[in-house]
Amino acid sequence: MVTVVTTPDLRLTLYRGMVRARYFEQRVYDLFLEGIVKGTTHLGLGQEAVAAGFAAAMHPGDMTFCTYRGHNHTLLRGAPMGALIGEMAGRSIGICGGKGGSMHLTDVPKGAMGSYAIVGAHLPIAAGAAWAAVVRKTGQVAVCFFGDGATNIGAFHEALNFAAIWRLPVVFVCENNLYMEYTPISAVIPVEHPAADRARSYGLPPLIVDGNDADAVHAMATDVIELARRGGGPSLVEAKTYRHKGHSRADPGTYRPQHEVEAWLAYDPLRIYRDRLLEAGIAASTLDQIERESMSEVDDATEQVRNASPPDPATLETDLWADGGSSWRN
Amino acid sequence: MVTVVTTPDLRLTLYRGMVRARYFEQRVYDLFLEGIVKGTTHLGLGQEAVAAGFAAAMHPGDMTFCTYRGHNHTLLRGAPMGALIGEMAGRSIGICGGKGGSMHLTDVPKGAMGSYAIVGAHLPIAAGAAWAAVVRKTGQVAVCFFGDGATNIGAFHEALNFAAIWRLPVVFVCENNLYMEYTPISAVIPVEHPAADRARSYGLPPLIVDGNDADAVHAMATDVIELARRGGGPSLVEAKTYRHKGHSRADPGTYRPQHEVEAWLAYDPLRIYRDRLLEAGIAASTLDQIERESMSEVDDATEQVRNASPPDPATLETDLWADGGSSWRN
Amino acid sequence: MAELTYRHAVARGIAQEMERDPTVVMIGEDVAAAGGVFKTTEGLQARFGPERVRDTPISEQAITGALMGAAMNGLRPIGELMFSDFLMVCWDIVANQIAKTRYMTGGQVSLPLVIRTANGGGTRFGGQHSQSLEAMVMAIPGLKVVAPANPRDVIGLMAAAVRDDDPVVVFEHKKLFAMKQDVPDGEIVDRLGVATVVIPGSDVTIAALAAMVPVAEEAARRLKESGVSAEVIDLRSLVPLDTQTLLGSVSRTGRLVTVEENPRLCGWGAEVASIVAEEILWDLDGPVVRITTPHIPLPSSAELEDLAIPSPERVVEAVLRLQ
Amino acid sequence: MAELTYRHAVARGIAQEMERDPTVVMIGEDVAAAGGVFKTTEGLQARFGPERVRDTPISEQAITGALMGAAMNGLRPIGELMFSDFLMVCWDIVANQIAKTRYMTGGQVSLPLVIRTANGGGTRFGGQHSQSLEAMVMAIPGLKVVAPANPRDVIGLMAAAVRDDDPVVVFEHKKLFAMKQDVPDGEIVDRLGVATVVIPGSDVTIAALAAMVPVAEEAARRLKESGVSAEVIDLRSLVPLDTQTLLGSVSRTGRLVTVEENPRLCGWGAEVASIVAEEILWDLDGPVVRITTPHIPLPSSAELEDLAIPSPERVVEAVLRLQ
Ligand SMILES: Cc1ncc(C[n+]2csc(CCOP(=O)(O)OP(=O)(O)O)c2C)c(N)n1
Ligand SMILES: Cc1ncc(C[n+]2csc(CCOP(=O)(O)OP(=O)(O)O)c2C)c(N)n1
Ligand SMILES: [Mg+2]
Ligand SMILES: [Mg+2]
Repeated sequence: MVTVVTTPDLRLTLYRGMVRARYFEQRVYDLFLEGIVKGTTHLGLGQEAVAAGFAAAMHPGDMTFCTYRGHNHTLLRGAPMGALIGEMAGRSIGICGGKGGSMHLTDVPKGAMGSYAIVGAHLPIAAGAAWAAVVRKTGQVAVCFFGDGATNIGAFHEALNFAAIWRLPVVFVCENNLYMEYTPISAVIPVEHPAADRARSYGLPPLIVDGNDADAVHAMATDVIELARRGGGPSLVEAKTYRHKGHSRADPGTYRPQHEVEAWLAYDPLRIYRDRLLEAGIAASTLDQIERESMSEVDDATEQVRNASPPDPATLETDLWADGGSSWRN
Repeated sequence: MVTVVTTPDLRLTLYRGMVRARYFEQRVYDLFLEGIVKGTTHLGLGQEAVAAGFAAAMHPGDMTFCTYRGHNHTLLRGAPMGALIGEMAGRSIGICGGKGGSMHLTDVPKGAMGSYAIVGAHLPIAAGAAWAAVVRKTGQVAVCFFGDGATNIGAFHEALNFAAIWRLPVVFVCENNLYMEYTPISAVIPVEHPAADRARSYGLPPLIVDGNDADAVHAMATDVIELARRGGGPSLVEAKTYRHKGHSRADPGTYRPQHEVEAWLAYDPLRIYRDRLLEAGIAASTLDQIERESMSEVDDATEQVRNASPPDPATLETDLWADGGSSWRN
Repeated sequence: MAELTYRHAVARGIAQEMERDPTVVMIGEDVAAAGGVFKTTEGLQARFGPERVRDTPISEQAITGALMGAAMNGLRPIGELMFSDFLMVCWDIVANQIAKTRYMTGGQVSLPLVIRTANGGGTRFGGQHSQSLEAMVMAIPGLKVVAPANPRDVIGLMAAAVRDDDPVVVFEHKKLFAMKQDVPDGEIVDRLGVATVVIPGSDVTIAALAAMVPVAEEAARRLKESGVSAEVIDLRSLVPLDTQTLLGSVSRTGRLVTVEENPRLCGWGAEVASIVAEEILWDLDGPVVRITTPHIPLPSSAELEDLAIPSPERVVEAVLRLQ
Repeated sequence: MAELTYRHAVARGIAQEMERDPTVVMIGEDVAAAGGVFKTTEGLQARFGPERVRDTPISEQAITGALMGAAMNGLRPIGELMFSDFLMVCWDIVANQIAKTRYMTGGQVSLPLVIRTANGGGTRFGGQHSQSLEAMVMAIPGLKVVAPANPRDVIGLMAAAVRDDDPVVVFEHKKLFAMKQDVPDGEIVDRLGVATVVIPGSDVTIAALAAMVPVAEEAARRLKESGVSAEVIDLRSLVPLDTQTLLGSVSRTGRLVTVEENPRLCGWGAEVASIVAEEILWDLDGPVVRITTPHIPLPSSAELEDLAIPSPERVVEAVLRLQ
């Protein structure tokens, strides 16, 4: 069922997406070590092909739901980089005004419908957004990203069943990076594939894709998104990938065997895609330019953040309610 | 894998179990209409073969976890009938002192470890009890009964996965009676068998048994319980059955097609088993005697309840804590 | 004007809003074909069709998650949780997601949704089907809470909840389903956050909610016979809370008794009592008394349950002790 | 006597009990091989073996359900919920099952289990990883609640929790993990339900818990400079609650200020304030003041979060206004 990607434009879009996500998150890491990004941060470094492949297959109006490890998804739907880093740094320019932080990046106008920090919680929410698309006949599709560890929580099961019986236009994407925080997923499931081996429970076919191969991801994404848009119901996709860094903050990730880390670093989605594009005859200078542009976007965003003020103290008690305030009494 | 049942003793045990459960619950229904049993009551009339088959396969010390529709399971593990009806009637002789009611029948000394009224909640609890059996090397097995509707709740999924990876000695038994309260299970799942079609998600084989055939249930029960006891891990069994009455209280069950109800009434587990025993050469008088004895047990229990006092008002504030009281301050 | 039960008022309130606004939809377990286990949603599916009134699996996280996602994307969904006790099964979705998302996204996300649920005791259902959980919801920033005490208010507060752009939990009290009242014809819409003085008085303020309102009223009638003039306030809405009506009354009467069905600790009575002790302490002529159930789960036995839930006798006795 | 961090006190407290009683076991996400995400359980698996200290899937209902089932069947299990916010994911198991089962079975079932969890804000983690949920647990009949404010108490209260025959939720405060203190060698065991007067005083009683204890202490020190003698009480345990120490103090000082990290409505401060307003109203020389976070989820921005959480300045200001 895989659609072959052909257009060079699309391939450059995929490459640009991955490069932007990579540079952006590397900078976030540096800024965390510098103490500018505060609290915590969960990087998707190494997982960029999933974000780029899906983002390129989505239409404007489609809805992305992701986890705390969703900086890249939010960025690639179009959220401005300065506002994303600003949010992680708790500055006034933050996309959520500094109230959400790294785990709650959201850009509703761009269809980035939130990053959720409770494992599994956003799966039923994504299903609900897809349900509204059906009722309102908007033609939107919801795409919901989550980790391998999320497949063992109750909300996963409820959401999959619910989406399946109502045939909702939602695509559930498990980014299987082999680890939860520090514990390997293989230690806590009795099957091989945390998502794909559960698909039949919901009347769905098991779908596995190489999550480090942007073309393969994009082809899979196109198929399942179009299936959903046509009324064919939900899909559950398992994308095999790996995070280059630890789980969060400065976790060195020492619980992972050296050889495993090395093998995956060698199978870097950016590196393999760059080689593939070169082989396909795309000029190195074109790719260099994408990289330069991405780096200057990151630098600009960083500058914005460095210059940004903290949030106005008055905003502490705004936006609990639709009236803009947080009053609970008269 | 089905073990053939041979001994006539066992068959009489199964028959007696079903008859006792049947007469007992019919009486509960009458007492509900009379206003003696209060609140609500969820009868397992028609589902007795599951209770009898499993109870006969369990050892003393094994642990039963069931739902609000678990009067029969609690009875057949050995709980005294008067104390069960007394509990439903809110009398002082109630097995929980009148504090639990029909949905929480429990007899710990008999291994009836509770009836749970929140759909699905007892599955992880049963897994936990089985885990303690492993750690303490007691050789106990936990058997956990639940309905078809429970297979769509998060706790089902979490418990099955947890029990599977830790290879816990717990048997999960789905009594698939085709309906939740008023909605058919087929309307809310995308697969045919609510439990069996989910077993593979947990690395378990799909097991289906005719829940109205006491011999078949007993054979299946023996196999999965012994597997668990030997360290072979959990099982998930789907027993197909039907409730003769509505969901609870006086629900007439009109949401079920007439022909379906009639077909299942004709396939009454007691009737078919009685016929089978007669065919196998067991004397009608033997069966008649079981029935008479059961009826007089029910009559005795009813008398106890009619004569019982309400709970001592002082018990309102006892037994919240292990010290016997409910004080939260000094 | 026609006589209406509390139960039927639920369906009428929902129908009023579904009629008016095509984005209002309703889901829940057994709510559609069967009309709800408490028969509060009868006729709605027939009237508004199977797409707008729909049965769900037993998946409270999926139900509440669906409400949230749908509310983000242009609907005004209503979801039923059959018993309020089941809020606990989906508490993360309700309290961590629905409640916090507008604030955490800096106001980007609106969640105009309603969770309706059957609350409270007195039905001999035991500890897992009898809880009064309005204070648990009140304690979560980002959730609004109403609990109507009569058929008219069911309609008015339901309409207010549906029209509100924030998430509202509507507690329908099981003991009140059979209550009848003459209710005006035509549209009924209330504002959230307005308490009602149901019996005016001058000696003591009795604040109550839902099924405790009739208890407080009965107590006030009996107190009158003893020469005590009790003012009974039906709070109706816990968030927003009508502290003006409440504090005004207590300032006048100098005494406050709260009547709650929930267990002792950290209920709405504690909140109300604390507000009084902080803001109008010097207006008090006597201690603030909270009447609650003991700090226990509700027992199922009729005799024990009746002992546990506040009764007019207990209210009368508490007030008389104050005089 | 040796210097110990709050973080290491957790492991020491658990080890003390596991050493003593072979039925004590511990489970949770990343608690075993990795030693916990807050490094509070380091070394325990190596010392007590993989059967007694075990990693779980991300399945909080399975974790807490397992604790309950195991406690029914002869173990004294300890379970970690990585963040207290995750109590909401398994709230049904905790609040409907674990809390109610002894009572509902007429005392047949004992549940000697401990749920440990990292609580509270100040770490810039945002609204779903910063909550102070001790009052949510306090409100449920059948659950005991402790929240230690220093390393010594971590050990003593952990031991008391493990030895208690009822379910106890132990709130470990994230902001305190790095706190150091000289702690005596050898076994440390406390009783539940005993508050400590950490600073004696005569003008006002300040009641605090966990990370708010150092805040209250700092406020008391500053107040001393302004000539106000504040008594600071570390409640330590919310259920059981040491009302004797509390009421005794307030009766003496005539003034009460509670310092809570949780949002405004229905917190433990409301309970404490209400008890005072009911039982010793005439001893009060001024209004009862509750200091809480505003009624909002905690924001992640450092500046906003610091504004939200009660500070010594706010406590000082409130007390001075009372004088
Ligand atoms: C319900 C819940 N339990 C635990 C956590 C703590 N936690 C945050 S991320 C994480 C690991 C998640 O692993 P996975 O789903 O594989 O996603 P990944 O981080 O690898 O992208 C855990 C346990 C949480 N946030 N929510
Ligand atoms: C979490 C939860 N949701 C809903 C209910 C209300 N409820 C009680 S029984 C029931 C139907 C259960 O159906 P099934 O699991 O098939 O069991 P059966 O009653 O048929 O034995 C429902 C919805 C509940 N008790 N718990
Ligand atoms: Mg992972
Ligand atoms: Mg069923």
